This record gives sequence, structure tokens and C-alpha cells, in this order.
Amino acid sequence: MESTLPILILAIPLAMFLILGIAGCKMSHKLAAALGIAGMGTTLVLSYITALTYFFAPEFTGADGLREQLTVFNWEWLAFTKNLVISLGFFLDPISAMMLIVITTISFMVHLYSLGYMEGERGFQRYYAFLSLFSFSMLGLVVATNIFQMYIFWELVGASSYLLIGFYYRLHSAVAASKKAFIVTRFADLGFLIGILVLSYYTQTFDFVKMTSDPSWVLESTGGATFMGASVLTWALVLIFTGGMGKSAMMPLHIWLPDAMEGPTPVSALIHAATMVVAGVFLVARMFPVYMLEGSATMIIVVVGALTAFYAAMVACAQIDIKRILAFSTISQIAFMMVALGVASAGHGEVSHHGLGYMASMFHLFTHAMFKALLFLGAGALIHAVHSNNYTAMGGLRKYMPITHWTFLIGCLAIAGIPPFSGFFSKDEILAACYAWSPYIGVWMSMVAALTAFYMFRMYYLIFWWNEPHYHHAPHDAPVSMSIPLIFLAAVSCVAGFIPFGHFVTWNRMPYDIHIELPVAISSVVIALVAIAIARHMYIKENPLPAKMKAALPRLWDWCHHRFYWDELYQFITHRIIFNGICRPLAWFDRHIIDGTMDSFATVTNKASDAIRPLQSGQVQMYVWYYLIGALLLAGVTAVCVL
Amino acid sequence: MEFTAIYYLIPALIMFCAGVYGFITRKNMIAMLISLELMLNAVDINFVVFNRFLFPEAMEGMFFTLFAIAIAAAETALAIAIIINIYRSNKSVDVRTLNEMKF
Amino acid sequence: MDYSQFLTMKQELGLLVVFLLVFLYDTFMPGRTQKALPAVTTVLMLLLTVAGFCPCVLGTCGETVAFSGMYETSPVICAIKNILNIGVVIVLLQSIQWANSDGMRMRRGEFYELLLVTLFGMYLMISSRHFLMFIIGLESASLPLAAMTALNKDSHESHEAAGKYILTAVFSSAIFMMGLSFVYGLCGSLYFSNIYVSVASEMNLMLVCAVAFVIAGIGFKLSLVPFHLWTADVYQGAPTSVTSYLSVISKGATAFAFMAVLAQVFGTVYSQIWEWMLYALIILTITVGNLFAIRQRNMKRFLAFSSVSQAGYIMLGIIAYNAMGVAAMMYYILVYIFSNLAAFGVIGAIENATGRVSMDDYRGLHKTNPRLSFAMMLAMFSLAGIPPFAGFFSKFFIFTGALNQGSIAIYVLVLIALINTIISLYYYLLVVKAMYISDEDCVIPTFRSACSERLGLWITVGGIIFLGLVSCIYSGLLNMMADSALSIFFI
Amino acid sequence: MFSNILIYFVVIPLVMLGGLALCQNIRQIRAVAVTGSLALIGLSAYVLAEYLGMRAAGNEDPMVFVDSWMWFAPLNIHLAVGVDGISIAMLILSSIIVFAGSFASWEIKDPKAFFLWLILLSTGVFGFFISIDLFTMFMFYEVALIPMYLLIGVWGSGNKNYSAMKLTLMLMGGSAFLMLGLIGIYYHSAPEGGQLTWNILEIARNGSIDHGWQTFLFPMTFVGFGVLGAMFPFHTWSPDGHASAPTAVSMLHAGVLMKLGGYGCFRVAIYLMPQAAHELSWIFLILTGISVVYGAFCACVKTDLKYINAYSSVSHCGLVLFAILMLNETAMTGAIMQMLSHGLMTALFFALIGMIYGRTHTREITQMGGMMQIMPYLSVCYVIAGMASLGLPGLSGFVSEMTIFVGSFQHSDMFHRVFTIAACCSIVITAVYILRVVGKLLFGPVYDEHHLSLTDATWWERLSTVTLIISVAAIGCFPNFFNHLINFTFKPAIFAVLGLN
Repeated sequence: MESTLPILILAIPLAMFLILGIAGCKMSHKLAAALGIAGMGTTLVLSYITALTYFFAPEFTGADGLREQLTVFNWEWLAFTKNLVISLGFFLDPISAMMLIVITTISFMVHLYSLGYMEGERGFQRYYAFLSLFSFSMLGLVVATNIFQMYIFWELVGASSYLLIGFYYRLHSAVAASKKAFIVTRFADLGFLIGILVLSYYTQTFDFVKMTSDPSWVLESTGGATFMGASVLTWALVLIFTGGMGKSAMMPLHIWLPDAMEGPTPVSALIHAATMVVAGVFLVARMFPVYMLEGSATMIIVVVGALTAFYAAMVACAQIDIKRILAFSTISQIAFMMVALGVASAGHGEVSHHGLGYMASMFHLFTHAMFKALLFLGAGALIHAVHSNNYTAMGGLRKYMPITHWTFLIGCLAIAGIPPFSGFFSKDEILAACYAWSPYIGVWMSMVAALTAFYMFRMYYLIFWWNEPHYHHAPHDAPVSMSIPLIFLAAVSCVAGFIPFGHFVTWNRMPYDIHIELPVAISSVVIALVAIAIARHMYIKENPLPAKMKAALPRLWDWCHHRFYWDELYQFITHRIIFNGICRPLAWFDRHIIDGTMDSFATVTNKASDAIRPLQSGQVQMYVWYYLIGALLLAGVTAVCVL
Repeated sequence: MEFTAIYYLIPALIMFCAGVYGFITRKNMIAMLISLELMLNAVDINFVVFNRFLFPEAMEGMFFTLFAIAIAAAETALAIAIIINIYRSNKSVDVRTLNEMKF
Repeated sequence: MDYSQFLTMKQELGLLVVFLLVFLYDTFMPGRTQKALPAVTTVLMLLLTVAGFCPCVLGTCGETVAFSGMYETSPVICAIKNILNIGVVIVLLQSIQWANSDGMRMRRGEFYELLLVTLFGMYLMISSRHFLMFIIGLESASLPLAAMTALNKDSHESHEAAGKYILTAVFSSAIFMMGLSFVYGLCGSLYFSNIYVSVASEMNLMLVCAVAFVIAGIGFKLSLVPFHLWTADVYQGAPTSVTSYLSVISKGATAFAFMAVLAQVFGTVYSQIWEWMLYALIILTITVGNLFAIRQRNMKRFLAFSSVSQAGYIMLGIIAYNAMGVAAMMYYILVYIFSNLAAFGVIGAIENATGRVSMDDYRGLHKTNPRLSFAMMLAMFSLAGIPPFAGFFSKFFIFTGALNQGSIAIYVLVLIALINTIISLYYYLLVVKAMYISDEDCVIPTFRSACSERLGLWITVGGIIFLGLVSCIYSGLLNMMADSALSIFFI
Repeated sequence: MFSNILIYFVVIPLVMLGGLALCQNIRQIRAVAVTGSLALIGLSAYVLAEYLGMRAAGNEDPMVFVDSWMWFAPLNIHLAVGVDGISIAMLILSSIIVFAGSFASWEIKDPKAFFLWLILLSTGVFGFFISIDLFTMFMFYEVALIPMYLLIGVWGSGNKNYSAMKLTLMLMGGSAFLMLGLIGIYYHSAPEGGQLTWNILEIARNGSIDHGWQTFLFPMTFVGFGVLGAMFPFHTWSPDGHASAPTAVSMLHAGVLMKLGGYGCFRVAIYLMPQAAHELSWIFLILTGISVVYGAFCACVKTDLKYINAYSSVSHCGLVLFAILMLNETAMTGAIMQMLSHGLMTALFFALIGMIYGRTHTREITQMGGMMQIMPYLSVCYVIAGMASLGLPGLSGFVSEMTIFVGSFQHSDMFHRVFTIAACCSIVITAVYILRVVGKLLFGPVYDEHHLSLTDATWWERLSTVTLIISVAAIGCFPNFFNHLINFTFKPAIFAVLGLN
């Protein structure tokens, strides 16, 4: 493939970032936005061309339907050793092509949406600069040819996420949230880095193609080495997964994501719903053939994913802030994807289902990106209208904001898994894969799906129905620039499910026909409908039922509302243990013991100087006395030693 | 009874030690000077005795003694002069008054 | 007796001529011309120094022995005498202003005459190859200094210093002579060469005592700890010019003589006896000198202790007991002369102008007298061994020379010495700090120091800067040492 | 003598010293400083180009531009110069920082004396990097150390007397060990007999120093240089010293002078005594590993900007020594890159801290806040510096740290790899303290109303910071260039001896 387009896909956002970052403050808002949107638009077009060419041009598909993996270009960037080389390249395979579409689409929508949402904000140009930076980093991440390139862009998305979360830097909460996000993901990245180190130590390569095309070779190259009872490959994969846990907000590293909602809402839509947070899923998918080798690593993925999915769904039921609800829903949905990846591996279930989970996961990633972005942007419109994040300040908004209402509803239906909306198809595949792997996990995930439907509709009803509070100004729909993305994404959410996804994206790059597994599909739809009905019953208009339930299970409510006190736990660990327990004592130790020792050399010298002061008493006879003693000692000691 | 070198050397040593003792204990500077003279004379005796008893073929010890006596005289003269100076300013020849500069 | 032997003592004779001329000038010239005496002396001394560098006039081309081996001269000995001459010229230059002050009117001549006599004594000490000659040199280098110390008649401190000095000096020379008598008793001769031959077979308590007493006697003049206790008091009490003379010239000459005695007399018992004595003395000297120097506020006293510790470093050149070490020692002495005289030059200039000698008085000096403080700073850096100043090179070479010996013990010794350089750096920096960093309300006002003082400072500062960078000095000394007859004594 | 290009690295500063001595007013002083530092940048660029040309032409010598002039003949001391990729990298670093430092001290009081000392310091630095003779190397090393005393003592702030004295004495303490080590090396430089030499290349060529002596001399030299490299537990001069030093001095000191330590550790301790390095590396690995993590932890609780940065330097410089001790090509390359990177970014940090301090007159982060609103330019630069420090890709910190980690992890010994992982942890802690500062200092509401009237950066401050930022970004974006530049040095000699790599 021609490398011009791929280069431009990365270069344009970077250029936009540099232009807007350096010269932005001299520009008008309009010019900056126009530049940003134009840049992103171009990237969008180029990405679509690239991705669609990849998917549909016959030369990239073999005779047996096998899609090729293309390394469009691969420039040596930093050669550690002869084998270990970081290259910056452009790798095209089904998932990266799909991600190109997802990222550019959502990013473009957000660029457009922000025009209205961020209008008149201070630092408007900066905002667009950061968005461009993020788009660049995210695109670089998905097209990485080697694991270290991925790590590089992994860090860059982290940094741009940091900058965007902290966009309202005057607010303490935003600053704290951005810091938290960065540090938590940084901690996870440490695992990622060590994982890379371990893996590369044994395989002597960073290259994805080399690792994934013949995974058994990876296994051989470790030579069966073990560390603390587990094989080094398990260690490496689990550590790499840790990185994914951080970015994708898996328990216990999820705590940053809800706080990240302090950023502007479009940013939440882009980064914290659609693209960056699925990087972890993408990472595991990228390394999937290697993960398939290691049952224990995938087992960990499944367990973490399943627990996180359930946990996040529980918590989402008891939140007040609509963005938080969406954030927890995101966590839960990403956990779905993780679980799907975990259950896709060999060793369990029927052979025909191998790789189903992989496809399902990617499918869900795709659809989720669309409808979750839609929901976030919708929430943004709501917040824009009522100037509050809490549903308590909302209610009955369906009359005032029809476009928002309908698009939001579509989003909710999609996530709840109601056909024919896109979420149904992808979630169904995931559940099918889960059931195939193990019925227990299938049931568990179905339960989570039910909870999903419940909390989404709880939110929906509380916002758009329930009781109408007194509005100072009648809320109204958002301006056109904000509505267009909503409508577009809603439309996508309606139809995306019918894409024959299995033809494009599968783990072995061979086409795969999706067929709805009726028992799973029907049961999950029924469950979802029941959950929606319950939600409707409880929240369609003001009634004492929610309060009663809350009173009936106060403990549960408290725990859910306080997110099972994870933040407090972290607060305790970081502040009490690390900060007060390690840093402070260390600093004290440094000042008083280490430095004290150094100072004590001086003190001791001074003391010694004081102590020998009487030697110089000023009395001649004492001088002579010391003289004599000195001479005699000199003679005496030498005589004893020598003779 | 034959007088060997040791019979002269031991008194000389005693003289020397007495000089040292006197120098360290006497507070009067003149007395200290006398003690010093004792020490120097002990040295002279040593030289002479060594020369006379052990190496009688040359006169090095004798000559050294002569020069040493001269040097001792010079030293004493100078010391007396300085002590007088000190007496002028301190009105005392007590060595303990020489303690202005210390530490 | 062949009187032409006297001609081998060219430098001594030259010095004698200078002395006589100065004496005659002082005695017979009318009162109004007396003020020129310091300048005349300086010029005469300068001529002598220059002549010393011209082999055709004074210098000896080879190694000559006179008076049946009591006196010896060689290029190395000429070199050390020349080094001393240079130092004396600078001292004289710096003393002109002081010697011409009112208080000194009556005693001007005495100062110069006594000074020249002591220098003569030092010459003898360096050249002697017989203990009689040596003791004559030692005493004539030491006794007039007591008189010079007492020169400041109005100052009580001056008397006290002189008293302490004369008493301890005589005591020390008594001990020294006691040691000599032991040596004589053992070897039957006072010729260095004879003792050298027979001393190794006489290993007994008496010999150990003898060596210890000789070391103590000479160590007294070098102010090695614990024989150093007079140093600080005398330096403080004596007039500044005398102190500077005492601290560099006397010390330099004695150090060389000490080396000669240890090598040429006791060379055969190096590793048995005096190597270990010197280890102990060096460690004590450097450490104790440094520890005392830390707390001094009086600049002269401060430099006294600094010179005590410097003496320890000088000893490092001897303990190595090789040509490289001795050459480094001579080089060290040369550099030390320049560095210390720069410091004393500044102290003297300030004392002459304002009468203040405390370190606290120096606070903020760089604002009012930037050049003086710059010279002082260079002197301190050089003494502390900071490159690119000469002190660094001399320290480095003396350590290199010492380590040439190669045993682990010497490495440990040098390490101790090196650690002590940190302490010394501390107190040298205290002076720099006082001048450059501390602020003070009653700063010494700006004054213009005398022409002669400035000239002296320029010379010393030039020396501090160039002595190290110009490599031929050390190289020349080392080559000379390697070629000399002395080198046969070394391992 | 003057036909060798390298000697001009010393000549130019000396000419500058002369020029400064003649200057009458501040404009002339600035002109001299800027012209001189530009000349130095030009010179280092020229040397770099020449060097690359020579390498491209197939020159395989360990050093180029080698020249040597006899100085003290009896001791075989030469003024010997020569450079390889590492020295050139260091020369470029130094000239850039001297340039930036000149601008950062644009309005210093008593500029003449200040620049005199500063240039004297840089003379020492440049001389050190071009020397391949142990004696001249050591001489220039000490020349670079002593001006610090006055620069901090006179132009510093806070508890400057104490800090200046402490810094000087501790560094000189290090050089005391060093001197012993160097002389020891000299005396064992010709194991098979023949002329003793101070020349590094010759010593390396003469074959290995006697093994027993190596085990004695290696710790001496390594600790000697390690003190300047802020190795635990000899790092305590660094926080106090930096906190009291004026801006340009902090820049030069943290940026260049601390690199002398790492450079010396490699060039002397490791290069000449590889066997001992191999055997004793574990002791120093523990110490430097502690430095890395410990410095970072300490930085987390400090509230004075300079203290934070000083401890961060302890951590980063610890990483340099850590990587050098890994004794493999990649890690050592990383170490040198870390030196470059840390030099530039810490200089940037100190420049910014100085500029902020110059305006607010406080360095306590608890006394400041919301600087982003008041001085956006400086704040953005601070964020960039912070990002470089915590290892954001695209800036220099990332490439150097990654090279170190990857290289260190290639070590075949489990102990080394576990320690590498421990050192990796520092990247998280670094993020913690950097973001803590950024959050408190730059973001949030304005803490002190009086700060609202403060102005943003002046043009010279901008020039100073932009130079550094561009350099940081250049390394971060094109690491392979520097990698190759440095890498070449590690190819031939040293590893062959060990049979490593």
C-alpha cells in the first residue's frame, strides 16, 4: 500500500497540535476550531479511504479469504540492540483498520460537537490542540507495528488524557482528577513496561508480527523459564495486561475513570468512553495469539473482567452524577469486552467458538464506541442545558430537548441490548461466547447485562421523565453543531449491528459468519426488557419506591454509592502508607540520618578541635612537657616495635 | 676500681634528667635557664666521655663540646636578654605570666 | 689547609658580602639615608639571588666537597638555596613598609642583619655534611630568630613570643644534641657519611632514641606535632615580616636539611626506624594542625596552624624516600613560599595600614580592597591545593611522589592526608568567605598599600599562577634530583 | 598545539575570561557571554559534524582528534586531548547549557564577577570532557568545582553559607578519593613494564591493571566521581547546594557538573578497570538503585521547588550510574543519553524555577498556585519540563530511561534484572512528584493575590527556555542519532575484556 496516506493520517493531527499549541494563543477561536475540524476531517477521510481500501480491495485478501497484515512503513526510531529496535510504523490489519474508523469518526464528531459545547471557553485553542494531540496519539497506538511503539503512544494518550481532564485547571477537582488519572495509569504502565521487558528479554523482539504470527515460537523462546512458580510468559502477559487494566479501568485500577469526568464532556466521550479506554482491550486483542497460549493469563483476564463488569454495574445503579453513571457503565462494558477476549482463548468450550469472543469483543468495542459516545454527547447536551451533572437537577426533559431525548433513548436501548440496535448484536455474541466457555460465566454476564439495562433506564427515566424541577431558564436543545453528531451517532447505533462484522475482523483474519444464537439472544433480550420494565416502574414518575428500596437495603446503597469505598482505600494507601509511611520517613531519614551523618563529620571535627584545645595551653612548660613525651613515645613505641 | 665510661655517663644522664625536671617544674625563668644549662652540660659530658673512652683516636667529641659550650653561652645570653625584656613589661620572671597567647 | 676550599662556598660568601655591606651601611651611613636601608638590602639580596642562578658567577657546576667533607655543595643544594633566596627577596620586599615605620626606626638595621645571619645559618645547615657544622647552622638559624621575634619592643605579645621561643628552642637543641651524643657514642664519628655506613649495625635502643631525638630536634624547627607548640604563639606575637620569614624560609630550609639528615645519616635504617616514626608524625601533624586551624580568628595564628599542617605535607616528600618525592618536596617548598608570602603580604599590608589582623576584620574586604582580597583568595586556593594554582600541582606531585613508594601503608597515609585536605579547604575557604561573602558594617576602608607591598604581592600572585602551569620548574628539579649524588641514598 | 580543534574548547572560555576582565558595562559583559557561548555551540557542532564525517569514512579509532603535548616530562604528564561520541555529546550539552545559562542570568547583580566565575567553571567542564589524560582531567575537574563555592556563596540565596561550604567540601571529599585512585592507576598503568602513563587510551591499550589493585582503585575512583554524580549516600550536598545556588549555577551544576561524575565513572573507573567493575558492581548497584528510588520518594514530600528538583536529580543521576554499572552496551548508551537528557531538562527546570522565584520571591509550592493564569509561558515550559522528567515520549526523558531499562534488563543475571525492575518503579514515583508540583504550583486558583501583578517571561528568558526545550525535544524525537553517536564508543574495547555482550 502507498505510504503517503498513512503518513498523513498521523502527520495531520500532529501538525495541528503543533500549530494550535504554539500559535494558538494568537488565533481567534473560530480559526482555531476551523483548523482543528478541517484537520480532523481530512484525517477522517484519509482513514476511511485507508481502512476501506484495506477491507475491500481484493489485493489484501488472499484466495482463502485470509486478510493480509500490512506493514505500510516501519522506520527505525531507536535501536537498543541489533534485535530490539523501536520502530515507528504503520501496521494495518483488521483491528487497526477498524480502530482507525472508530477513532476518526468519534474524534471528528467530538471536534464538531465541541464547537458548540466549548464555545467561548478560555483556552479554546488549547482544547483543540489537545484534541489533535490525542487523536494523533491514539491513531499511533492502534497502528503500532511493535509493542514499544504501542507503549510510546500509550504514554502519549495518557498524557493527552491528563491534559484534557485537567482542562479546567482552575478547579481543584479537575486538577486532582487529572493527576489521579495519570498516576493510576502510570502505575499500570509500569506493569506494562516490565511485561515488555520480560517478554523482549526472552523473545528478543518487540515486533507484533513476529510474536503473533508464530506464537508457539514465543513459548519456546522462554525456554520454560519460571519465576516464583509461574512461567515467565505468564508473568509477562499478566504484566502487560496490567497495563491494559490501567488504561481500560479494570478493577482495581478503575478509580481514575469516574473522576476523569471532571474534563469537558466531549473529552469524556472521546477519550473516556470510545477510544482511549478501550486501548487495554485493543492491547490484549493485538497480543491475542500469544495470550491464547497461556491459560492462566486468560483466566485472570476473565476473572478480572467479570468482577469489574459486575462491580461497575452495581455502582452505576447508585450514582447521582449522570456522567459518573456513564463512566461506570463504560467500565462495565469494557469489562464485557475483556471477558470476551478472555473466553476466546483455546482450552475451554467448543472448538467452533474459538475466536468468537475475539470477534465479539471487537464488535462490541465498535458498537460501544458509537453508542457510548452518543450517550456522553447527549449527557453533554443535557449538562449544557441545565448546568448540572446531577440527575436531581433534571427531570421531564423530554419535552424541552426532543433531539437529545430521542438520541439518548437510542443509546440506552443500544446499550441495554434491545434489537435491532447495535448493542444487541455485539453483546449477544459476547454472551454466546461466555456460555460456550463456561455457563457460570455466561449467567454472570447475563446478570450484568440485566443490571446494565436497569441502570441505563433508571438514568433515562430520571432525566427525561420523573419529576420536573423548577428550571430557571427553560432548557432547550443544543445548537446544530452539537445536534449533528448526536443524530449521526444515533443513526450509526441503529444500523451498526447489521454490519457483517465477522467478515472483517476475526482473530485469525479468516471470515467468520455471525449467527445469532437464539437461546442466548432471546433470554438476554427478555432479561433486558424485564430490567427496563422495573426501571420504568420505579422511575417513570416520582414515587416513594426508590426511597423505600434504599431504606430497605441501606448498606448496599451506601456501598454502591460510595463505589465500594475503593477510593477511600486508595486514599488510605497512598496518603497514609506511601506518603506518610514511606516518603515522609524517608525524607526525614535523608535529612537527619544521611545528611546528619555528613554533617556529623563536620561536627566531630569541630568537637575534636575543641577537645584538643588544652594542648595549646599557652604554658611553655607544658609545651616542653608534650615535646618530651612526644620524643620519648616516638622512641619508645618504635623501640618496642622494632627491637 | 676502674672508671669506665658508664661511671661518667650515668651522672650525665642524671644531670640531664634533673635539667629536664627543673625546666618543667621551676616557675622562675632564670631557674629554668639554669636547668637548661644543666641539660646542655650533660650533653657536653656525654661527648667528652664518648670521645675519651670509646673513640680516643680523633677529637671530634671534644671539638663538638667546645662549640656546644659556645652555643650554650650564646643561648643563655640571648635568653637572659629576652627575660629582662619580659621582666620590664611584666614586672615578673614567673613563666606562668607568659600565657597571653594560647589555644 | 687549602684556603681555596672557601671558594666552593660561593653562595655563603656572597651572602656574607651582602651581610657586611648591609652592616656597614647601617653603621656608617648618616641618619637621613637610613630610610633607604630596606631597599638597599632588598636590592643586594636580589643581586645575590640573580647571581645564584648564573652558574658562572656563584653557582657550582658539580658536586664539591670542602673541609674534609664537612661541607658539600651540589646543583640540588644550590637550587634550594636559590629557592630560599627568592623567598627572602619577597620577604624583604614586603617588609620595607614595616621597616620604615616609626616604631622600627632604631632597630631597622638589626632586623636585616639578624635576618641575613639566620639565612647564613640555614645555608650551612643545608650544606653541612658533619653534625658540628649542622648544629652551628641550626643554632645560628634559630637563635637570632628569637631576637627578631622580640623586635617589636612595645608589644607584650612580642616579648612573650620571644620568651617562649627561646626557652623551647634551647630545650629542643639540648634534646637534639643529646641525640647527637648518642649517635656519636654509637658510631664514633659525626660525619654523615661515616654514620651512614656504621649505623645499620648498631640497632639498639640507643639508636632508636638517637633518631627520635634528632627527629624531635629538627621537627621542632619544622613544627611537626607534637614539637610544634611554640609555633602558633611565636607566629602570632612576632612582627608580621618576621612571621612570614619564619613560616616559609626557616621551614623550607629545615625541611631540606631534615631530608638530608634522614637520607644521608639514617638512610640505612629507613624502613627499620624512621619510616614509621614519620608516618605517625605526619598523620599527627596534618591532623592536629588542621584541627587547630579551624578555630583560629587571628590571621597570623591561623596561618601558623596552617603552616603546621603544611609541614606535614612537606614531610610526605621525605617519607617516600625517593628522588621524585624529594623533588616534589623542593617544589612544594617553592610553591609554599609563594603562596604563604602572598597571604602574609596581604596580612602585612592590612596590618600596616589599619593594624587589624583578625579574620573578622576581613569581612566584606572585597568591596573596599578588591585586589588585596583577590590576592588573598589566590593564596588561600593555592594553599588549599585548588587548580589551576600552583598549590594544586605541588600537592599532586608530593602525593605522586609519596605513592611512588608503593606500599599499602603509604596509600593509607596519603588517603588520610587527602581527607585532611578537606578540613584545610574548609578553613581556607573561611577566609574567602569572610572577604567575599560575609557582610559587615565596619569594613576595612579602602586604602592604597605601599608600592613595595604591591610589588611583592604581584610577584607572589604571579608565582601562584605560573609556578604550576610552567612545567619546567618541577621537571627541572626532578631531573636535577635524579642526577644528583643524593639519589644514591634513595631506594 | 593550536592546530587541534579541541583545544579551542578551553581557549575560547579563556579568551572570554580575558574579555570579561576588560568589560566596562553590562552590555559588554552580555555581549562577551553570548558571543562566547555561541562560539562554543558552533565549535561543538563543527566537531560533531567532523566526527560523524570521520566515522562515516570508516574511521574506527576509539577516539578522534587525539593529540598530546608533553607537560611534565618526568611524570609523563601530557595535555592530551581526544574525543569520542560520548565526549562530543557532553560538549554539546555543556555548550547549550552555558548558552542558556548566560541568558538565564541576564540581570544578575555584579555581573562581571559572576560571569568570570561561571566561565571559569565552564572552562573546567570543557577541559574535563576533552581530556584523555588523567592528570589534566582531574585538574579540570577541580577547576570546575571550586567556582561553585563563590557562585553559591555570593550570588546564592537562603542558607547559602552552609550550602556552599557543604557542597564544596563534599565534592572535594570525593575528589580526595579520586586523586588517590588516579595516582594509583598511574602507578599500575604499565603492568608489563615500560613507561607509566596517565593517558587513558594508553592505559587501556597496555592491558589490564593488576587485579588486586583494581579492586582497591575501582571503589576509590567510582566513589570519587560518584559523589559528584549524587550517589547515595553521598548525595546530600545536592539538595542544599541547588536550593541555595543562583539560577544559572543550578543549571550548570545540575546540567553539566553532575555529568562529570557519571562521565568520569565510565571513562575512568569502568573503562580502565572493567574486571573490578564487573565484580564490585553489585555493591554500587545497590547504592545507585537506592538513589533512584529513594531520591524520587524524598522528592514527593518536599515543598521547596529546588529541593524537589534536586532530589529528582538524585534519582535521575542515580539512574545514570546504575546503567553504567550494568556493563552492557545498551544500558551504557542509555546512561549517556540520560546524562544528556537530564542535563537539559534539569537545566530547564532550574531556569524556570529561578525565573519564578525571581518574580514571586518564594519557592514554597504551598505559597503559590495558579501560576498558569499569571505567567502562562513559564508555566507551559514548566509542564513540558515536567513531562520530560517523567518520561513522556517525544521528549528526552523517555528515550534515555527506556534505553536504560531495556539495556539493563538484557543483563543475564537475575539480580541485575530484579534491580532493574526496582529502578523502573521510579517512573511512577517521578510522575507523582512532578504532577504534585505541577498541580499545586501551576494549576488551581491563584493562591496569592499579589502574584496577579506579575509579568510573564522576558525575551531573554524565552530564548533561554526555548533553546533547552528544543534540545530536549530533539533528543526525544530523534534518539537514534544520539544513540548511534554514543553507541559507537561502547563497541570496541571494554566488553571484549569482560567477555560480556
